[in-house]
Parts: sequence; C-alpha cells; structure tokens
Amino acid sequence: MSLIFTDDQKSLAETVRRFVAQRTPLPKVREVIGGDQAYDQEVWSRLAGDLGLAGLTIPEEYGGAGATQADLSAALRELGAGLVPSPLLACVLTAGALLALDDEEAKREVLPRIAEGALVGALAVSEPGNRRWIPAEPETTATGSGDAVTLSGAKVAVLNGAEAGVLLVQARGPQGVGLYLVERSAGGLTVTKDEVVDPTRSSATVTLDGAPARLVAGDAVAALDRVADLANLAIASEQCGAMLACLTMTTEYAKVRYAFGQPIGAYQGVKHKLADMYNLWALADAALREATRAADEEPAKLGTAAAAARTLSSPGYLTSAKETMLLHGGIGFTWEHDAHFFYKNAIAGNVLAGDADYQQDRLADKLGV
Amino acid sequence: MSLIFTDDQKSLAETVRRFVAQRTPLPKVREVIGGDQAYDQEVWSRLAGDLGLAGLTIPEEYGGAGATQADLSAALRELGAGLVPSPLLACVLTAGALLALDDEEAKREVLPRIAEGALVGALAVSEPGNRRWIPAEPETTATGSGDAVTLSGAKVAVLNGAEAGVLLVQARGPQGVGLYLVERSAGGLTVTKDEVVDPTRSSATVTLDGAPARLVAGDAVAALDRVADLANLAIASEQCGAMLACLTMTTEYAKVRYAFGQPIGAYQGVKHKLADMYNLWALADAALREATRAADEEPAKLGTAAAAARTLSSPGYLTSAKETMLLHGGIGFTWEHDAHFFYKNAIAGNVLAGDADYQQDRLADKLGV
Amino acid sequence: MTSIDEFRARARAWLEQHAKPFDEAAGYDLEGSAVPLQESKRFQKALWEAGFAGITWPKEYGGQGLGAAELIAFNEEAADFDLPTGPFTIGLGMPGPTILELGTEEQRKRYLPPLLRGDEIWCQLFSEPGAGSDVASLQTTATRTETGWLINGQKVWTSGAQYSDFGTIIARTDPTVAKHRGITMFIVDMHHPGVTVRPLVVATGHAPFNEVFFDDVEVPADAVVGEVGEGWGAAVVMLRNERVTIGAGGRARSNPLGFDSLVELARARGLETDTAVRRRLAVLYARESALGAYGRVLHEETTAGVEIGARGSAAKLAGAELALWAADLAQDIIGSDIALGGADLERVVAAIVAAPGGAVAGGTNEIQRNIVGERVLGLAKDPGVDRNTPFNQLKLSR
Amino acid sequence: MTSIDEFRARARAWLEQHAKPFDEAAGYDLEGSAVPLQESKRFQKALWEAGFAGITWPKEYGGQGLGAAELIAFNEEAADFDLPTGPFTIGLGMPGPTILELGTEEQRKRYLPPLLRGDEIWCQLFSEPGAGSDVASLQTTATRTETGWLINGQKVWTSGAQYSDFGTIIARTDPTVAKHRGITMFIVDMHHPGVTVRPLVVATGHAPFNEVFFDDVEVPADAVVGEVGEGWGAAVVMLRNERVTIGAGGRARSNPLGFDSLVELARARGLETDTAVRRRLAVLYARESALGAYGRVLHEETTAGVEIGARGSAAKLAGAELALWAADLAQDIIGSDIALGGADLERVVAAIVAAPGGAVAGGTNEIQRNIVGERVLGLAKDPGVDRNTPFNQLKLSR
Repeated sequence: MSLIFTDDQKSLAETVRRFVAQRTPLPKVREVIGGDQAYDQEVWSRLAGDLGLAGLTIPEEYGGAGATQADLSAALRELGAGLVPSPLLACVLTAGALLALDDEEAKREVLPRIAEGALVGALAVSEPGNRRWIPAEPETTATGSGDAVTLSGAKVAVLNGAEAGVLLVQARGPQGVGLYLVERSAGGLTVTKDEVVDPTRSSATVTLDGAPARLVAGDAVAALDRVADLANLAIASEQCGAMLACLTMTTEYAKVRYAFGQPIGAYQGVKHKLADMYNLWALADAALREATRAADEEPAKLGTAAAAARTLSSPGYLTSAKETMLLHGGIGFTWEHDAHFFYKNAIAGNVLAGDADYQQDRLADKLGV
Repeated sequence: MSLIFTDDQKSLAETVRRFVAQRTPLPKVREVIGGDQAYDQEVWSRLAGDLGLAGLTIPEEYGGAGATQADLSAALRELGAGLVPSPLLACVLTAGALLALDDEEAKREVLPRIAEGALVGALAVSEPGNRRWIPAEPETTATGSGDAVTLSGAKVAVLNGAEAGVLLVQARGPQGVGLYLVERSAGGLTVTKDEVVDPTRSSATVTLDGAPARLVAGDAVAALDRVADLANLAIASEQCGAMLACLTMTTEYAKVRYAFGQPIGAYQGVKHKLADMYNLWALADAALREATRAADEEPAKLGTAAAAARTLSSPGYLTSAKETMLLHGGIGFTWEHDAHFFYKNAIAGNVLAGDADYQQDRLADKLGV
Repeated sequence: MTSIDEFRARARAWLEQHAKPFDEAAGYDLEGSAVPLQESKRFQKALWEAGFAGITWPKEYGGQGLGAAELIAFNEEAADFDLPTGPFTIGLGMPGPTILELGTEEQRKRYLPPLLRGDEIWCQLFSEPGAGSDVASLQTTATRTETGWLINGQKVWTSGAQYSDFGTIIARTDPTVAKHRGITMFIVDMHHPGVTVRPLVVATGHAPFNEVFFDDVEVPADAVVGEVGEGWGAAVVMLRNERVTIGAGGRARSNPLGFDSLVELARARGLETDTAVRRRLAVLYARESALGAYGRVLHEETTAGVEIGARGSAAKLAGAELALWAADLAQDIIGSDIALGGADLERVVAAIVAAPGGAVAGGTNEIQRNIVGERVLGLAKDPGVDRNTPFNQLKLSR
Repeated sequence: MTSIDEFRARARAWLEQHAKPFDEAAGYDLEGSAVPLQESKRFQKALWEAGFAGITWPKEYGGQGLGAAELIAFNEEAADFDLPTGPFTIGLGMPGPTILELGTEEQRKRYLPPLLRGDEIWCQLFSEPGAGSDVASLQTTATRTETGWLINGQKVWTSGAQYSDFGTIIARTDPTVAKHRGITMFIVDMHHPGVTVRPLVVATGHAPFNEVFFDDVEVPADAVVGEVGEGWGAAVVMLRNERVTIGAGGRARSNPLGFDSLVELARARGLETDTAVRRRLAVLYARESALGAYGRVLHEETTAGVEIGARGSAAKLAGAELALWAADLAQDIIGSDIALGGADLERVVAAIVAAPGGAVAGGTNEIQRNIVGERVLGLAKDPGVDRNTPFNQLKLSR
C-alpha cells in the first residue's frame, strides 16, 4: 500500500464530497447548529447507512465493511472540510475500543447496531479537574460484580454523550481500571449537554450515581491506547480536510478581492502566508498518509505515526483557521462569513481527545525519548 | 527623568559612535578578532580613559564619574552596534558587585583602578555541569579564615577571565556563599582561554587549587542579584545597539539590491520582515529605556524591568541577526560580509549571563508568578 | 505647586467625587452598552462644566485652551477611573479634531461646543465592504444637486452609528480622476430618513459595529469638510489618530488576554508552578510592558516636539501580534476546557475568538507592516500600485 | 522474483561488497573533501562497470537503459551506504540530464559516457554576485567571435569548480531583448587559462563553494546547449532538478540538527526528562518525519504519472524552515555552553551557524513562497515585475 489514494479511496472521497455539497453544505450546517439538535438526523442516517461510514472500519463479522483506516480517513477529510456535525467520531472511538477488548458478547451486541447507524456510542474517559484526556487513575469507581456492577463518578467532555444510546465508561473497579458499558436509560445516569465553543460538536457532562453497568472483558489500558491512536487518525483526517478547505477558501478570496488595483494574492504579504498555509496542510497531510499506511500495514508504527500526524494537524489547522480570518480582513470576522466556524472548530479540535501537551508527551513516550 | 535621551546622553552616544567609526570600525574589528588578543588594548585605553566608560557608573568617591545607568546604556548601545571587543561588560559587573557589597577597603583598592582602565575585573560564578549562570549552591569552596583563605573549584564561562587582573569568585565558605577577590597572579589559579563561537567576546575556564583569596564583606546573594540586574541592563543595551545595526544594514541593502527590476525592499516578503525587525528593536528598546529609568529612579522596579528588557532583547537580536543573514541572501552567508559576526554575537549573547530559561524563570520570580 | 500640579490635583479631586474607580472585575463590555446613553451624556456635560472636556481645544469652541501637559495630567489621573464617556470617544478623537483643523468657522461654532458638552454624538464613516485596507477605493458617491449633494452607498464597521447624531463621511465626488483625488469629506446628519443603520454581528455573536446604508441622503453645500476633492487628506489625518488610539494600551488591566488575567487563569488551574507556563507568562509580561513603554516613548517624543511619524502603526501592529500570541497562551493554559464555555472562561474565550478581528480593525497587520516599512524605514513602495489610474478605470473587487 | 527485485538484490550485493556502510558517527563533511578525488573517480568507474551508473540513461550514451523502478530500487539500497560519489552529484543531476534532453547528438556522445565512467567531473555556473534570486538578470556576457564565443564575467556559489573538467554556464548573448530571452547556455572547459577559481569562505569558516572568473574565455560554436537565446529554458529545467534534490531529505541520520542528533544532545545534558525539551523533540520528530513522508508522496505521485509541478519548492521551503527551527531548539538544549566551542558540540554549532545559509542556497524562502503561491496555488504574479523590459534598460543592483 502506498501513501497516495487508491482508486477506491478517490471514489469514496468523491462520493462523500458530493453528498456534503448536496445535502449538508455550509449554509445548511449553519441552520442545524443554530437549532436544538447536535446534528441533522437524516444526514447522519445517510452517512451511516447509505454511505456506510458508521461501520466502515468495523469488521464484516460485526456488520461492518471491514475497510481500512486509510479508507475512513479519506471520508473523514471530506466531513472535516464541510464541518459536518455528526456522531461519527464518537462511534469510531467507541467501536474501536470494543474491538480492542476481548468481550465477544459485547461486540456482537453493540457493534452491528453502531455499524448500521442505529446506535450512537460515546466514550466517557475525561474527569473534572484532570487535564489528561484519559486519566491514568480514574476517580470514577465501579463496585459490585457480575450483573450487579454500578458506577459512580463524573465524566466531562463526553463527545456526543447527550446523543449516545450507550456509553463506554472508564472506571476503577476491584480488578483495576476497566471499561464499562452503561445504557443511556440506566438509573443514576445524568447527562447534561455542555455549552460549547464549537457548535459543530456536541459534548456532555456525565454523572454516574450508582448507575448499573457491565464490565467489558479485556485489557482496558491497551484498548484505550488503541483508542488514542484512532482518535489521532480520525481527528487529523478531519483537520486535514478542514485545513484544505480554509486554504482553498482563502486562496479563492485572494484571487478575487482587489486592493490597490491588484488581487490581494499578488502581494507577497498575502501570497507568502498562503504558501505557509499550503505547507502546514501538505506536511500534516503527508504525516497523516504515513499514519494511515502504518495503521493498515505496520501497526507497530501506528502510535508514533498517528501522534506525529496529530501533533502537526491540530496546531496547523489552528494557524490556518486564524490566518483565514486574518486574510479575509473585516469580512472574515463577520458572523455571516464561515471563517469563524472553522476557527472555533480548530480551537476546540486542538484539545479534542487530548491537548497539545498531552499529544506531545504521548509522542515523546512512544519515541522513547 | 524620562524615557527619551537627555542632551547629555545624546552627546555621549554621539561621541562613542564617532570613536567607534574612526578607531574601531568593523574592518578593524575583523583584524583584532583574527589575532591573538581579546581586544585592541589601545582602543580599550581610549574607551576607558578618554571616554571614561570604565568608571562611568562608579561613584566619584571611588574615582568614577557617578553617572546614571541610562548614561552607560547610551554608550553600550554604540559599542554593541559596532561589535567592539572590550572588557567593559566584565568591568561593569565586577564593579557593580563590589559596590553592592560592604567592604570599604576592597572598594577603595579595586574600584579606582577599574575606573581608570588600569585593571580589568572578571566575575567568576558559573560552574561546570550547572546550567544556571549563578549557582544557588556553588561547589567551589573557600577554606581558612582571615589572611589565610584559599579557594578550590572550577569556574566556567568567565568573561574576560584571561585578561583580568583580579577575579571576583563566588564560593561557599564557612559562613555560607560569599564573593572572594583573587589576584591574577595567585598561586593555584589556572586560567585557560576558551574557544568561543563569538570572536568578539573572550571567555575563560578557571580552576582554583588552593588559590589565596580574600572574602569581600557583605551580602553576596544580594550583590549577585544586583549583578544580574546590571548584566541584563548592559547586555540589553549592547543588543539593542546591535539590533539597530542589523536593521539599518539590512534596510540599506533592501534599498540598493535589485531583483526582478525592483529594489528588494519593495517586495512585501522583504518589507514585512524588516517591519517585524523594526518592532523587535522598538519594543526591546522601549523596555530597556524603562529599565534604565527604573534603575536610576525607582530601584524597586529594576529587577523586573531589566529582566523584561533582556527577555526581549536577546531573542529579538537573535531573530534580527538571523534575518539579516537571510535577507542578504547568499552574500550574507559569506565570511566577507559582517552578518555572520552579528549572528554569532547574538547566539552567544542569548546565553550570556544566563540563558533564556534562566532569564524567564528569574522574571517570573520577580513578578511573583 | 506648579499650575500643572494644581490642575492635576483639581482633576483628581473631581474624578474622585464624580467618577467610579476602575473596576478590574467588571471587565470589558463587548457591545459598549453597559451604561445608558443618557448617563454618558450627563457625565460628559459634567466633565465639560468642570473644565475637563476639550482641554487643549480653543475656548471659542467650548474648549479649555490649555496645553498638552494638562491633557496628559488629566489622562494619567483618569486612568484609575472608569469614565462612562465611550460614546464620545470617536467624536472627540476623530471628527472633532478634523473639524477643528479643517472645518469652516461656522462648522466649528456649530458642532464643537455641543460635542464637548455631551449634547451630540458623532461617528465616522470610512470603510466599505469593497474597500477595506484600500480605503481610498471607496464606492459611495456624492453627486451635486442644486443645493448641495446627494449621498448613495454603503459603509461598514461603523461604531456607534445607532446612537450618533452626526457622522463624517467620505464619498466619491469625481470618478474620473485618480482614486485619492476624487474624494470629499462631508458632515452627515445621521437622523436623515435615507440613513439606515443595521447592527453587524461578528464572530463572537456580539454586534459592536454597524452597517450604514445611504439612500439619496441630501446634505447641504456647507456640509463639505475642507475642500471638494480634498477628502483623502482629511481622512488620512483621522486614520492616523485612529491608529495611535488603537495601538496604545500596553498593560490594560481589563484585558482578558493580559498578563494579570492570564496569571489568574493559570493559578485557577494550578499551573502557576508549571515551568513552561511560568516562562511564557514572563514573556507575556515583558511584551506587554514593552508595548506600554513604547507608547510612552512615542508620547514623550510627541511632547518633546519629535515627529513620531508612522510609528503609531508599529505600536498597532505590535498590539495585534501580542493579542494573537496571548490568545495562544490562554488556550494552552485552559487546556481541554477551552471547548466548554465555562462561566469563568467566558470573557477569555470571547477574547480569543475576537483576537483575529482585533488584529484587522483599524488596518490589517499587512497594511501596518507596509506603513512601517515604507514610512518608518523608507523602503520603496509596493510595485505596480495604482495611485494614478482614474478611479473609473480601476480594478476593484468582484 | 521480479526483474526489479532481482536488480535490487544484485545492487545490494554489489554495494555490500564495494561500498562502506553509512557511518552515523562520521557525520557530514562541510568541504566535501574527505575522500580523495581519485578514489571518487575510481568508485564511479566501478559503479558504471557494474551497471549502476546512468540507470535510466540510454545505452548509446553509456547508460543502462532501464526504468525509474530500477533507479528507485538502487537509490533505496544505496541509502544505507556511504558512496564517495559526491563530486559527480552535480554532473549527473544537472548538466548531464540537460545535455541528454537538449544537447546535440555530438554533445551527448562526447560528454555523457566519460561523465558516467567517472572520467570527467562537471559543475554548473548560474548564480552571479548581482543576480541571486533573480538568476535571469545575470551579467556575464558571451559575445560572438569568428569561430565561436568569448565569455566574460563572474559566477559564484559554484560547488566543485576547483576540480571540475567542464561546466554548463549561462551567459547573456543579447542585451537588447527581455532578460529571459537573451540568455544562452554553453559548455565551458574549466581548464581554459581564462578561467580562475577562488574558494569562497562562508560564515562557518569553511569554503564549500567557489567564485569563478571568466576572462576572455573562448568556446567553440558547437558549445551551445540547445539554441542561442534559449538558455533560460534550459536553466529552468536544471534549477527545478536542483530544488527537488535540495528539498528532499527528511530524517537524514547524519543531520546534526536532526531528531536523533538532538535527542542525543539532550540526553548528554540530562534534559531527556525536561518536559518542555521532550515536547519540542516530539514536535521535531513530527516535522522531520512529515517532511520525509511529503517527499515520498511526491515521489509516488511522480511514479504514478502525476505532475508534481512546483511542489518541490514547498519541500525545499519546509526543509529550510525546519532547519532554522531545529537550530533554535539545539541552542536551547545546549544552553550557556553554546558560547564555547566544546568538541562534542562542534558539528551542532557549525550546523547552527550554517542554518541561514542552507535556507538561502537553491533559492531563498521568499522565492520558494512565491513559487508555491503562484505555481501551486495559482495566485497572481507579483505586480510590476520586469518580464518584458529589455535587459539593457533594466534596473539592476548597484
């Protein structure tokens, strides 16, 4: 496998791109995020079902398509470029965690429903007052055993927690740190939607007060490490797509906006910033390609490569989104213009599933520095 | 007192500038640093004596001119702009330490000789393997008492250590950390000139093996804190001068060098970098003015203000010197061009009397963060 | 006691009696609407009655006829108070001085006293949607009528238009000459029925500015400020004042991205002992205090009669860059909580979102760098710019 | 086993027998003089005899007549070895391919085989003191004589001029037409008595380049490469090859400012546990490996028949920026010892001093940004540049 897209990937990307342009272009996204819902349910049904994205990387035996991470990445780039609100990332992480665990029953029960888009899964790991995305020592506790396990504690920044039908919760039990399935309907579970900076993502605060739960068998620490890699792949994919959207939007503007009798892109002050934006994108994009290649072909290198891609994509996108606002001048600062949605998405995306310090520390760990 | 130069300061600066242009312009500096000597002895005699710089801020009672830190700063800017090799900085720090101590006899013995340019003093504080400029707990030890004190240990990066007639050495004695005078001729003292990156400064490694020394009475910790402030003032002054020299040199080049039928300064790629260099200089310069104002008028604010000035001047100069090389293109990379001397001076100056971490930690301490 | 010291003491005493001390906790007000307009007008009137409005303006136009030293003394004392004079800032800083300098005797007598007395509020109408950095490429027209002029077009980024009584507007009066030469400045009555003001919502969700539409707005012949066709010169004076105003600042205690605020933020998150954060806070302090010192240097030079030229642009640029840099630091201090709009973070997050807008307002960083490069350093102008092309042959934004 | 795999295995076997494994500790050689010239020539000849020189070049000119796949396979295997072929890099990468593409049949037959066989060394002579980024404003002249041309002028930044047998030079043959149109490329005999080569000492104190002076150097009429007046087109092809060569790289193990080197430096100073240093090293790894991946993406696209256009400039720019960034990190890791030239620091300090020079070589960052902006993103060209002005009416550097 190579670093450049296969024909299948090109075709998948083109399909998603067309779908986004037709069904959820930015004016439509504005409407959705201006309303009560975290995302357009019909758009999600089509993405999950018709386009098969919810189950793309879930193995066929669990109802998915068994496609590669590079395939998923190609699709996520397009969703990122369109700032499409959807619970796909939450589902990818939840399914990825389950797949990395050893609980056949749980997999058979949950994965096919995620794959068909009927169920949204959410991963609940972060805790209040702890800056690490995945706490090494969670304060949420699991007590009891067998069918009588209950969880107590609090989880924050739970992506799509309010829309999820099932939560996968990290907690400390009698046997150490484990991952637990909690149904949305469980007693003692309170989910409160957060006020967020980036309206294209929904996040929730979750409190568990003796909520019934079920331990998922398997090595939770290893599964969460895998989840961190998958999060890096997925977020870097969305961000590479969004960076390219920012670059394209700003380049187009620089061609048609005139100042002092020249298109502003003729001035090196603008031209050179766009060249730098190009490089931010090109290098993050190349690192992402290397990471998806590793995921599918050389798993031992995935952790490093995915962390490296994310280490570039998040700050690169933040810079690109900021420059998009700046290079659009006053117009880019108006609510009417889309630039601020990208900027807010970049601000929130920069800390999604681990902030820059977290990512860099993790990359240094993986590099053995 | 205000932030802008007084007529006296302008006149002093003009005198030094003229002296530098006539007696030690850059082609002359090249000759000197290509030879064996750390500096041109005659130039130093003139600077110290005729221009009175060695004793400028030494009180009149000790043979100096009793001028202000702002006066000294005005002169140092010109020497920095000309990359003039001299032991002035070493003398300023040694004299500043003595003045902050309470040893009248030592002051009367050493200061007048420094003030007249007859004696070079050097401050020996840093130790091998310790990243801090002034170690909190020096490993150099002082033993004995009264007239029979001896020092043992090693000191590194001793500015003008090889040219000094007297060393002021930080050591741990029976009563705690103290500053000790050691004559250059003392037995057990070995001074080895370092190979340096910046040929305009001379530095030495000093070993003391039972070298006779004399404790200077007074609070050494407070005196060294004062020295750190004076070092920041002096180095920031030299660096502001050098930054302005880099800016001026590069601006002139951008006016006369043509590419594609235009002077390169007409292109925003060059123009905007020069504007940024202007701002690096203007802000460091303003911070330095505030610091010399504080030194002479509001001593309680000196520590913060001097550290703030240095926190800007060192990285600002490093960036400016690097841009000077870059904006001159290939020519700026040749040995024949002066740009690399500024760059090397900036590299070494960035860590002189404390590297960036040291400066920022110290500023944070002073700010009570 | 010198007369300056006496003046300062009198100002201090008056302020202590009539003004609120500066309230750090209250923070700043994105919409500028915290104080009722009537309260602002009342306060401005009291200020004038006490002899502290128009300190350097001539007495015959309602000013105090004093010098720069008194003005500086007053401003220094006033920095410790929270004066509700926001709605008058533009009028007193931009249209006012321009009318004083270029206006007719009638204009000065008619407009300056009510401005100083707090009776009438002013705005300025320069920017247009198609003319941002290149203000002089404006497309709003003023065509001659029998009795005066008819103004048509659209302005944007107008602060205070919603409550202003008058505005200074620049409009194109001759499209057949080079763009800088065909512009005229007018005084326009903002209550004219052809004037429509719409709030302009920005990235933060607030509406601190307006769009203003002019639809056959008549102004009389004596509404021209300066000469017909000489409006650009008047506008340049105003813009220079604006840049100095925006560029000043330094350690504003109410700045949510300032040193004090970010230290507090770091402490609240237990990061005051984090080495890297401490170091960046130290650098923030250094940059912020240097910007303040730079402003004071320019101020002292002005007082000493040294031309500061275009160095106000350097300060404006430095301030914009600092805000963007501080916004990055703030994000790193906040960490993952930045995604959530916690109440304690609201002001900081709003400031982070607004930082790019702040960098653009009053001229983009690129424009400021051009000004510094050309007017401070004397570098050649950008090649190929269209200073001499007749306006109606210019290439404009599509 | 495919024929490619077979070729690869044969190459590997040959290299293992004849070449030294890459020695990380030895580092790199600023003057390129570590290996005697005769040893380089001997090795190049052996390489050719074994069938690994000119892999993609036609057999009639001494090449192997194989495809890109074989070339890639060989280069991948060769990366693990330290081939002493430095003096041939330029000839094989720039003049060689240009002669292959544009040369006459006689030129190809005369010059290409001895180059491949290691008998003759080549340099390229483009840059001039007054023509850096704007190479086409060159002032070296070639004037017609009865039998050919007479070359006069000065070139600079010429690697290997001191030991080259031939060079490709571009010179102005018609000053009355626009600058790009009056240039011709020639093959010049570097042993001509009118050619003077002087080493050019740079900031590090080394002399990796030369200045070359041409004083009435005669070349025959058949020394023209391509057509008279078409030299610029030939030069553009060469420069594009140069940028791709310079821009490649990524994680070169011998790079003193690379990740491996700086990790070692940090460990030697006990900073491997310093949080801030670890984070910056992680970022260095990410940037360095991304640059390597970007090079592989461009390479794969080329192989797949996708035009990479000017994206080599993006890689060159990224490499230059990374080196400058890594130089800052290296300085911070070293701390105050940077001022002293300790033996363990010599290579790193030399690389820090050389970093700005590296950024400029092969085109400044500004030029690369222009290329990326215009040719990759399609932005408008700089206004006012002088593409059509006759050379002798141009404004040149004083």
